[in-house]
Amino acid sequence: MQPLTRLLEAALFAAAHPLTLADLARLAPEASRAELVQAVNELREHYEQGEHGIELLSLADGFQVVTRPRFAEAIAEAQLVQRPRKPSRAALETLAVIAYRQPVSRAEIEEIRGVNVEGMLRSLHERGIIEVVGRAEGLGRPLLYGTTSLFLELVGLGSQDELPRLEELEVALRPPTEQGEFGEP
Amino acid sequence: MQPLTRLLEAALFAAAHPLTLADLARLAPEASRAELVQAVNELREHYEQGEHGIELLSLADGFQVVTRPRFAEAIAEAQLVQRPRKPSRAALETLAVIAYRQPVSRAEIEEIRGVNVEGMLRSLHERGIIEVVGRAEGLGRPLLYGTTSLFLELVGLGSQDELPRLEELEVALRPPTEQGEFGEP
Amino acid sequence: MTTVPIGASESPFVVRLDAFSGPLDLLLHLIREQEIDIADIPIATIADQFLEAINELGLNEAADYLEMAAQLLRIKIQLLLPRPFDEEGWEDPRAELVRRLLEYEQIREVASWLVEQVSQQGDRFPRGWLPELPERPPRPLHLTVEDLLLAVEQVIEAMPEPVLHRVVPRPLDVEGATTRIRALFASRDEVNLWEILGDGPTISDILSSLLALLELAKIGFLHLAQHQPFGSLVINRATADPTA
Repeated sequence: MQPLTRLLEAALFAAAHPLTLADLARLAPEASRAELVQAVNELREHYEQGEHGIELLSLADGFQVVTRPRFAEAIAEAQLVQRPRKPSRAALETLAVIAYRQPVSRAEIEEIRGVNVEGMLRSLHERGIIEVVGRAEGLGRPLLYGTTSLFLELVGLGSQDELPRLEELEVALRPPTEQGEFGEP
Repeated sequence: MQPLTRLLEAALFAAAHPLTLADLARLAPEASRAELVQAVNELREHYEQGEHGIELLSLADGFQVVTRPRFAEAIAEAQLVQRPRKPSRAALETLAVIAYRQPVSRAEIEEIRGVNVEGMLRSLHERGIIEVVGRAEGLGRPLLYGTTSLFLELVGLGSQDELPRLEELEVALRPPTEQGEFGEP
Repeated sequence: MTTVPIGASESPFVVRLDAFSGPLDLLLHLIREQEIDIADIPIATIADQFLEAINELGLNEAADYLEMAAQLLRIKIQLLLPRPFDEEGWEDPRAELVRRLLEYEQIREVASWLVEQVSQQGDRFPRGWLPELPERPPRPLHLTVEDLLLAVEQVIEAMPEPVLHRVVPRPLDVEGATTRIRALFASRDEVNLWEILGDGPTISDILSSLLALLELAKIGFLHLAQHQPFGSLVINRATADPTA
């Protein structure tokens, strides 16, 4: 590979978007348009002849190096593309409240965490980490949430009982006691 | 390139993060460990000999394809890549303590660094560079921290073992055990 | 504690704000810059220089630096105390500081190495753009028990004030006090204030009771009378009680 082709390969690989000829000209200002096109072709042929797992395409939005379609299935199968993500702090806090307080209503979670958790509950529910386990008595009969077996699987626990017992935390996470205890204002 | 190497290249391109041998085994379940290692080496050598703009790196207990450093400036100059923000010196000091002392509590880190690190730990944890690896015995059962594979990625190490050995440092730790060692004030 | 005159001496060192990652870093800088034997630190001099430096750097509001300053002064004083005749049992008050400095210096060196590593790694770009895949399942989650425990602590820390407060102090309970007063009058016609307040009343008990009394007097359930200034309050059941 000639030096320009190497630079081109690095740039195509690292760039956050497909590259146009104008992008390539900015990358190598001293190279002529013909030289750039030649380098693109050299790289394309290199990937063809060397029987690479990748190929260079020129599409409407520019040049891009992509994996060959025939490998797509195996890659998707192995779930390699997206790295596991840590749940956000807000998600973890909500999950912590549910894990230790279940069955628990949205109002209780919001009282403990002090923020609206509607969207968070929906997203945790969509991912199958929490589920609706019943309805509370009383006004509006609100839905009660609990954690699922997928949750246990994710945190590597065999059962809910294996969650570390945290007496002090359970006390602290107890929702404010029944109204009656405080009397009416 | 043999077919396994091609599949490997496609996967490394598609994942854009380090893939471990375990990941590769999921990708090609019929291949033996030795065959996988051989394919990794074939790809690495191909990038070396063909004088590519990219290279295969052993990183964070896995393998990743990255651009060669010598092209960094031209690519950044052409504004094709947004360079990541580098961690502060204070962050790297904290990470150094955690890397060598893990599992380590916040109090121990503060003792060694001489500064409060609460906010720092929170931010490193949120970015996934450190993780909670357990709890110490004793009062308050403080959380213990360790570094993650993202730390290895950040500092460009293949594994924890590649950290410099403390004996090799210029300032070898001389525990001032003998009091006689100290002169008069 | 700023006994060091600002800018009174020519500093043998050039210092920059934010150039130091902490008090140990600053202290090591002073020691290494002046090629001081770390095993024999002239604490009095170093303590003065340290104070001057944090003053000049505007670090004198940082707790970490003040703590170190206090420690240096403590060591300075300990060194001034007379020592026992035989020095056998004498412990150099600087020993612990020296141990920490050496340990920190090592970490500082590792950190420098990491700075270099990060910089090199920053020149290796990963693949920047991934074409959209046809269907993208939600990313797998990485979840640990420890993360969950940390989250529990964060929840407790961040619990909104009202929740914490409602558990501890009792709010005013006028209704309860009213019930109690009515009960006292069920069998008698006159009660004094202390009987209503009971043993060891809290501020909120007293306030609740007073509000209840005023409320009951207003609706004519009882009369309040004080026969002499500062005398005790006499509370009578009203003869004609409209609510009875």
